[in-house]
Amino acid sequence: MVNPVTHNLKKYFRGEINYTTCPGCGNGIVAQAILWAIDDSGIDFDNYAFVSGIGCSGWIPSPAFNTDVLHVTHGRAIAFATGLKLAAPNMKIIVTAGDGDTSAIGGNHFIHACRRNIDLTMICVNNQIYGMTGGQIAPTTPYLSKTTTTPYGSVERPFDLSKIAIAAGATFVARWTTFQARQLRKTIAKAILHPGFSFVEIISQCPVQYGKVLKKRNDAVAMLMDYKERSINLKKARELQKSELKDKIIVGEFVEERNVPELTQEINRLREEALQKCQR
Amino acid sequence: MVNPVTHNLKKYFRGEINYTTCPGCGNGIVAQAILWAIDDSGIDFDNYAFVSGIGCSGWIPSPAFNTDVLHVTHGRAIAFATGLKLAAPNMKIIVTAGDGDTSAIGGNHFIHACRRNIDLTMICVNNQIYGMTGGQIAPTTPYLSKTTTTPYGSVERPFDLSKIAIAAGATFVARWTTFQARQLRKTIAKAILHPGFSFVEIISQCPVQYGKVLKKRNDAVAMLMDYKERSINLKKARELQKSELKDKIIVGEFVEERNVPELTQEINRLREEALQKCQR
Amino acid sequence: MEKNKKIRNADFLQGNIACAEGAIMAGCNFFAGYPITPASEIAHHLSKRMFEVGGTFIQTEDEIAAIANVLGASWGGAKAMTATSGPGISLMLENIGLGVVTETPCVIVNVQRGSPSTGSPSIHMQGDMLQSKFGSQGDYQIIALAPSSSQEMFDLTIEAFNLSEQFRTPVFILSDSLIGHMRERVELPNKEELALFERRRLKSYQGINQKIFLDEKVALMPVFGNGLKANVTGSTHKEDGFRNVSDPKILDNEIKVLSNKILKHKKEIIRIEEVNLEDADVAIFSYGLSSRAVLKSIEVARKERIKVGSFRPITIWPFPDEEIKKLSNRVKTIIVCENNLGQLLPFVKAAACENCQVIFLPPKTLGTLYHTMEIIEKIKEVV
Amino acid sequence: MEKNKKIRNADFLQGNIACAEGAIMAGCNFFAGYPITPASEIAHHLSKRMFEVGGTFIQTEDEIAAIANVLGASWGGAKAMTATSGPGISLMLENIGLGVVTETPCVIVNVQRGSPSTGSPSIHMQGDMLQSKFGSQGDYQIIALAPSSSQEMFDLTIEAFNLSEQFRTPVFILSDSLIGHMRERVELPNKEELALFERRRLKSYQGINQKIFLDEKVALMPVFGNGLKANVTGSTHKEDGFRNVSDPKILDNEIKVLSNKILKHKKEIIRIEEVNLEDADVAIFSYGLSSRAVLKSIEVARKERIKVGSFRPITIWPFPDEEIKKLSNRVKTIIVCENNLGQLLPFVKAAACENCQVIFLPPKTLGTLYHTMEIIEKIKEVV
Amino acid sequence: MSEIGIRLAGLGGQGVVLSSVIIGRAASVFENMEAVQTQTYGSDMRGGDVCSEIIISEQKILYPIVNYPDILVVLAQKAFSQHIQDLKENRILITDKNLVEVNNVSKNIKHFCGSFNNIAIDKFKDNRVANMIMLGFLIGKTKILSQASLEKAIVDLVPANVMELNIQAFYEGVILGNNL
Amino acid sequence: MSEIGIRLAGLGGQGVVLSSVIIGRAASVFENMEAVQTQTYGSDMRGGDVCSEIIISEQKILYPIVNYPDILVVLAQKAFSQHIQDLKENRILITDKNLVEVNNVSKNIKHFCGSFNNIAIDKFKDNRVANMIMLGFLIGKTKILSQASLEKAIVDLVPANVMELNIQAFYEGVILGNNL
Amino acid sequence: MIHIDKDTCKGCGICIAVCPKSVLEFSKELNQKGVNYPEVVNEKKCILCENCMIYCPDFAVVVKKDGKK
Amino acid sequence: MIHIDKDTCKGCGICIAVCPKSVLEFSKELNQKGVNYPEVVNEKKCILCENCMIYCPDFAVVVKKDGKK
Ligand SMILES: Cc1ncc(C[n+]2csc(CCOP(=O)(O)OP(=O)(O)O)c2C)c(N)n1
Ligand SMILES: Cc1ncc(C[n+]2csc(CCOP(=O)(O)OP(=O)(O)O)c2C)c(N)n1
Ligand code: SF4
Ligand code: SF4
Ligand code: SF4
Ligand code: SF4
Ligand code: SF4
Ligand code: SF4
Ligand SMILES: [Mg+2]
Ligand SMILES: [Mg+2]
Repeated sequence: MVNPVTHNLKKYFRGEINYTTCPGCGNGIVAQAILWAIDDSGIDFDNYAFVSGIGCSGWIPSPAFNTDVLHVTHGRAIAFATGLKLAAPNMKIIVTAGDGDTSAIGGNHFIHACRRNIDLTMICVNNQIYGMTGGQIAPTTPYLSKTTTTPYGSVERPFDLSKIAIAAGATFVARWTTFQARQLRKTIAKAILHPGFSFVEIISQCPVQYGKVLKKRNDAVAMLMDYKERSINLKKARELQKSELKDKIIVGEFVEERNVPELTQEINRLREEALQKCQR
Repeated sequence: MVNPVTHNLKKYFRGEINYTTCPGCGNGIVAQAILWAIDDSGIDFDNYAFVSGIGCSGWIPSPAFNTDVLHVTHGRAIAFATGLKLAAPNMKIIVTAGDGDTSAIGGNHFIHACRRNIDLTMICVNNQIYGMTGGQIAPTTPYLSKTTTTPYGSVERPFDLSKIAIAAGATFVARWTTFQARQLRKTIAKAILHPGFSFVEIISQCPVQYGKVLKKRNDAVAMLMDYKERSINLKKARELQKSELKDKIIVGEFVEERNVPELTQEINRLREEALQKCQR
Repeated sequence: MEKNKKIRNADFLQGNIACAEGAIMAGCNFFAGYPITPASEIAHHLSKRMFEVGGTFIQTEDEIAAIANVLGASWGGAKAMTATSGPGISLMLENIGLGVVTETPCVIVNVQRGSPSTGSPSIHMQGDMLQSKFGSQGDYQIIALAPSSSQEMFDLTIEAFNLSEQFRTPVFILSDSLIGHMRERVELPNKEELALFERRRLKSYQGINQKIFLDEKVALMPVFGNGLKANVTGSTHKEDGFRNVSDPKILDNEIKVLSNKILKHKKEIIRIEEVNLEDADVAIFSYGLSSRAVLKSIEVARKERIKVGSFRPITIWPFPDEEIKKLSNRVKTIIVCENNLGQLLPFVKAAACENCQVIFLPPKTLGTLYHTMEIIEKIKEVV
Repeated sequence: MEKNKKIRNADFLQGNIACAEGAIMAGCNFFAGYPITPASEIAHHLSKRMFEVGGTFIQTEDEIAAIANVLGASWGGAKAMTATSGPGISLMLENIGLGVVTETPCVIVNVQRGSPSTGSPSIHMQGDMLQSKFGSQGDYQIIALAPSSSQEMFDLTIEAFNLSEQFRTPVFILSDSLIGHMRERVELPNKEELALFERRRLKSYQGINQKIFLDEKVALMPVFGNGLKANVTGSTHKEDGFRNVSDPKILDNEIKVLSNKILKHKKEIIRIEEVNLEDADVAIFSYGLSSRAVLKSIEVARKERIKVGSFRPITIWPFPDEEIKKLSNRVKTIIVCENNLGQLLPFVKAAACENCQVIFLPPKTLGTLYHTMEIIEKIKEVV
Repeated sequence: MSEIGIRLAGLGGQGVVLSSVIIGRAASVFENMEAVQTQTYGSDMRGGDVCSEIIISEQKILYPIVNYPDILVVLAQKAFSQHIQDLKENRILITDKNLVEVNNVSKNIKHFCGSFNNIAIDKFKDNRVANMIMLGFLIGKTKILSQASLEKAIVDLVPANVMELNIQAFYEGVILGNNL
Repeated sequence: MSEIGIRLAGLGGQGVVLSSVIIGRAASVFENMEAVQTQTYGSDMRGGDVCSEIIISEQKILYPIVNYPDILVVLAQKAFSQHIQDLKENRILITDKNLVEVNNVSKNIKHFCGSFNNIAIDKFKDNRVANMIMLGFLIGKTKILSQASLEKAIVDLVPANVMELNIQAFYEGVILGNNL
Repeated sequence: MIHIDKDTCKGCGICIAVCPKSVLEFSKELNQKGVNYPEVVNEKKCILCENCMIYCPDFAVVVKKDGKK
Repeated sequence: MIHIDKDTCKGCGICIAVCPKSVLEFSKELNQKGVNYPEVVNEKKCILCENCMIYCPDFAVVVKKDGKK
């Protein structure tokens, strides 16, 4: 290595920092935000486990991060993480998944985790496309987009993932774009400590596949600048009309509810009750 | 048959009207509301098709109703119905499914149908329990309920299905209990004509399995009266505090959006575009 | 300058594209799928072509929905197809079973990849041969075809649609990542030249006990929307579609009739390619792309006057056991070559081993084509 | 009056309950499942018992989540189990494959029902024998045990946990609706008497290239939460867990080592029950509940001095082909009796038919137990 | 003693399965015998026919199904016509006098009946204990198992709040069976 | 003519696959020959190595993989070291003069090289047409297919707006190949 | 007119409960299914509101308004 | 201090775009990956805001504040 100065976050990596993502891919920015948040948390990295789905964003922790990492089937990360958390309730478990992973094939596990309020930190990298498999439409791709599988333009309306998370009962819900990397770091740090299911959605650039759709192919900078322009904080958004919000990305921390029972703690309670009943 | 007078709806049945549901089961009330709505619609029964999942409510149309009926695997009714509707866009397609069918195993298809706004009429019989398989907890069962699989009381919060439907983008969303059988009939009639995905949730008594949970076993009347007491119309509900709404069932037509593009029509548009491009 | 694409009766096509074009030629007008390497190109191509031919393309939320959409569309009258790879097939299996018992014509393309599990998406393997037959719960028959070239991706897709309509049943194409991504010359027939098997539809309502299922000669299909009052269920049912889940005799009848519907028509379904078998002492059993390495080896071996031939089942299921039995009476040895650990081997053995020796040539490296030298060596060892 | 339940060392238990209690005895402390007839009683029972023993029970949103939860919990250190029936297994198959390649111990109970598709939930059938082995994409080995009584539901569930830990792999129990719902006397051992196989855990972090997978002698498991930095993926990987999806040699190695991990330990895994085979001319091959009809028939036939015996594989997978081969050298005929259309028949044939005759006794009515008379007639026909 | 196969047939709600489970438990847990019980439900899941079979034996029981019962207990008319043809000569038939009309039965069949349901209502004010009376009757009549074992099994399997009632009903049946 | 196996190796973005597909199309569609093309990508999906193989023949092509190429085209240094050992004596090697340093190659290998990339930049102001120059060079040099067929295939496979440019580049290459 | 198909009735009692005019009462007799079914005991009070019909889960009640069909 | 690991850089240009003080510019040379990477051209202007670091998707930029580590 030419550069003798090591990155502050290098200690969290399994070896050299060497992402095979495309140039300018937002996944790396998200990876950094996650690791800074972990750095901020003061909790030993060994206490963290990562569960990731299949898709480019699955590669954020796998195999890179130097702690327990479980890289599972497409769409099922949350379900694996649920079992893991239930069996190892003292671990901090972070799930990373793409928008397709989370809301296409994995949509069911997603809403149920929200409902169960199990203490997982879900990082959903929403690049509004299937990156890994070559730019097909995702449930988050805007209406009328021309993707590999919608050559005539998409005819389906996209999900608002944070909105669904809220409706399904998630107790911590936030959204940022990669342009708000600093806020993202803070939010993830909060999400990690939140006692329940936290959903952090990140609108993130895929300059290759979604760049193509936007006719900004390979132009990560243009995409970031676009986020800068279109992002609007939820407090400000509340003051605006629906029409004024067209094409805007509402960002911020939407929900933070702290008095909802968390699943692993509830189960602990059941165990104690059952034990008492047995002993009686 | 002792009674020489035939039921007005008998004409819609494949043979004798002979449900094998338990005494007092709400499914029969729902069945009647559906058929009255169809009667009201004036559309020939042959133009209707039913797709039903597995669960007691799947038996509402299957095999009873004397038109095309497709009784599929647990949780997948909407997905089959989507294919059917796309291939036969002129048919009126009604999906009947239980709460488990819709929101446990079938949750993913449910939210995606909402998003796609495909012209299906979804009748979800929410008896807040797994009826058919013997009274296990459903994603809709209230917190702390003691069911076959939650002997120490459920520790998960239930879904508000209509809320999820709205967040996922459904353009027609309504909820009634079986006690509002008349309103239900009107709503279903509207839903059938609604040009897009319509979701009708019916809180319905399962006196056997959910009756057990409520300690009202086999007492359909008590359950109906309970619905009567707890139902509150959404207009009225809007005026109340959250605490006042505890244990209430908010009923009414929540959403009716008419200017959202419907999937089969959109696809028709694509076909025309494609054809024009080819001919050019 | 004008593009020459459309004026030729031959094209240079990727296997996946040949498959997609074969589907269109066969009259496919519905495709539902979920992206997955190495099958995605089929979806890409059809996402354009379907609309051009007045059909429907939908990218579903997952593979479970894809097969459900396909089966639903088939009941709506469409010729419907999906394409995926092993992980997607695994997810589809429950509903493939429903397709079988509800006798729903459709075509399912499995572009196999390196597996198990997520495996190696771009590596060639023949790992899912038995999954297609035994993956869904219960006893059932399926039809599965194994192409070995772009041309066969095209031709067998048409054949798959024909068989699915003829026997009212799901039909598999078992391709793999190498065939799927390989480009080859494909001759394109005129649609008029083709003998397409169109759906045999029930014409009019025949009363509540109309026989719309469970006929070994294949019942007419009561396509939805025609006032035929079809009564369709994945539960155990009788000829009229009425469910009966308590009487084992009904179950017995359902399973046996559905099985016989295929097995009694094996002759019409099964296609085998035999090369150089007339005088052969040794036959090599192989299928799909592996067979091309085998054929090459035989070409070489024949030059050395070794009496060896190739037996290639184009139809994998129903399994050509009778044909293999006949073969076993003619040759001394059958060498089985598969790009897996011997999935069809027990079936070949069961059919042949009373009459001849059956040996397996395990691939040196799973996921790559046999080197011809490996095969030739084995042949020499045997003769 | 005090209930006598807990003071006895025998109980009268439904098969499903015996299975659940066996799991608890084996140290199972995690159950995830989704209700389905005829397996639900296992969940019902464990929804209470799990908490009593300090474990966890969760009813998941579907079967896909159930198996995912189980595998996740196993990495979290739990002895984990799920129970379902055929439709649920179909949905689990993709992740069962992941369990195999990530070498994740767990137990999967399939209380088979009348199938295919939704079928007949309460009818006894042995329809999913091959699904358990071939249902997920790709080439892999699995361990599967077939109980034939409540006692075996109990005993083999313990055995299943032991094998799953010993070989770090998912293990199937292949029961059916009749066994699951049948009540029988079960002798309950003291936990102290049992030789339980506890998880062989990696004790300390061994560096980035630590060998935590792909050892034919079974690698130690780096259970999560212990600073072991486990690197686990369902993609093709090396001993250290690092993914490599482009080199077929890595895939080849993964598949072959995983396969050998089971196949080279067949002797330790495979259990057969042989009855009256010492002098037999005819052996009847059967398993699960069918074997009890067979044993009854043999009892009768023996009274008529017919030399017939029973060969019952308790282990279905890995398939006991060597044992069958040995058998085929001793008897003149093997009669295969299954409650399906002959799922294991080709495998028996492949193993035996060089040495003896193999015939199949197709069930008169699928879904019901053989009548002893049917079997006796066949025996007489043969001898 | 060789195998005894008992079949109990009636309608849902009559406690047919519970009765057979009590027999099985009595035999297998309290008399150290082998026992196997199976059941089938009628054509649709709700209400309708129920049939439960139980085999008890001192040896290992191989075949778990009762093709030809040694004792057939019938508690509903429909069940009678369904099952009577499986009852061979010299076997025992037990019926509820008021619920089942017995006709066309071979003379060599030993037929006993009692008014289980009526007694339950009249004497115990609860028709749900009719099955206990039947059970007592069966034991009194056939002596296939000891009363003590049955009592213990009932204690184990019946909810605590109705246990006394059930045991009383059981002994009522025993006396009826002994005397009749 | 018996089979000719060509292997093209380089990096993602150099148009290696497109070039081989053009050859395949030219042969199979416009010269009625058989052709088969396969490709592999490097160890990770993004960027990195690309290798495409194409066989053309007048007979049916059985084995679709080129184990030992008759013509090896190398457009990147890494590719050179990866593939050169598969090139047997008397076969043809084509390289980009400026991108690949060729060393230790047997004398019996026929080595030709051109500055495809530099010409593309200098003359056509677009390095994306380097592959067309290479293709023309290959045809000019080996004459395995007619220029006309190649031109037609290019017309079919290249976007309309850059078609002229590509064809010019192709003929630039042909001249280079003919002359060199 | 209220028509009750007594042997289809499962005896849930809903019709009786939802009748605003107490027109219906449980029978003393059991039907084929062995349950008590509703009997019209006060037909005159009936206001033909159809509640009994639309709430019956088993389609066992038919209300016909005179003249109309 | 701004440290750039030039051979890890994929040349996306984000760091250059997000620098508020135009401290960085693309190099003329190509790195091992064949792309232009950022070079510090105006270190004095740098306000150590760390933007270049936290936005770099490839962890190729390190900003160290003096004294601190
Ligand atoms: C069961 C299954 N279906 C499909 C795939 C193929 N596949 C892999 S990643 C992916 C989608 C990727 O999109 P997303 O989740 O948004 O992640 P991204 O690559 O955009 O980060 C798909 C469809 C698979 N691996 N498994
Ligand atoms: C794949 C699969 N899993 C599980 C089942 C078993 N099953 C049948 S219906 C049902 C749930 C029924 O609950 P719900 O959908 O609420 O319908 P209800 O009976 O309450 O109307 C279940 C779990 C099945 N048939 N298929
Ligand atoms: S395809 Fe898109 S999401 Fe995937 S690594 Fe490349 S830029 Fe990132
Ligand atoms: S179990 Fe419940 S939902 Fe099912 S038929 Fe009975 S009462 Fe109705
Ligand atoms: S119609 Fe109305 S008033 Fe008359 S009996 Fe029925 S419910 Fe009562
Ligand atoms: S509502 Fe119907 S089923 Fe219920 S008591 Fe009245 S008539 Fe009978
Ligand atoms: S730290 Fe800030 S000011 Fe300094 S170079 Fe980086 S982005 Fe520019
Ligand atoms: S952000 Fe990183 S990868 Fe991008 S140009 Fe700057 S240093 Fe290079
Ligand atoms: Mg994405
Ligand atoms: Mg329900």
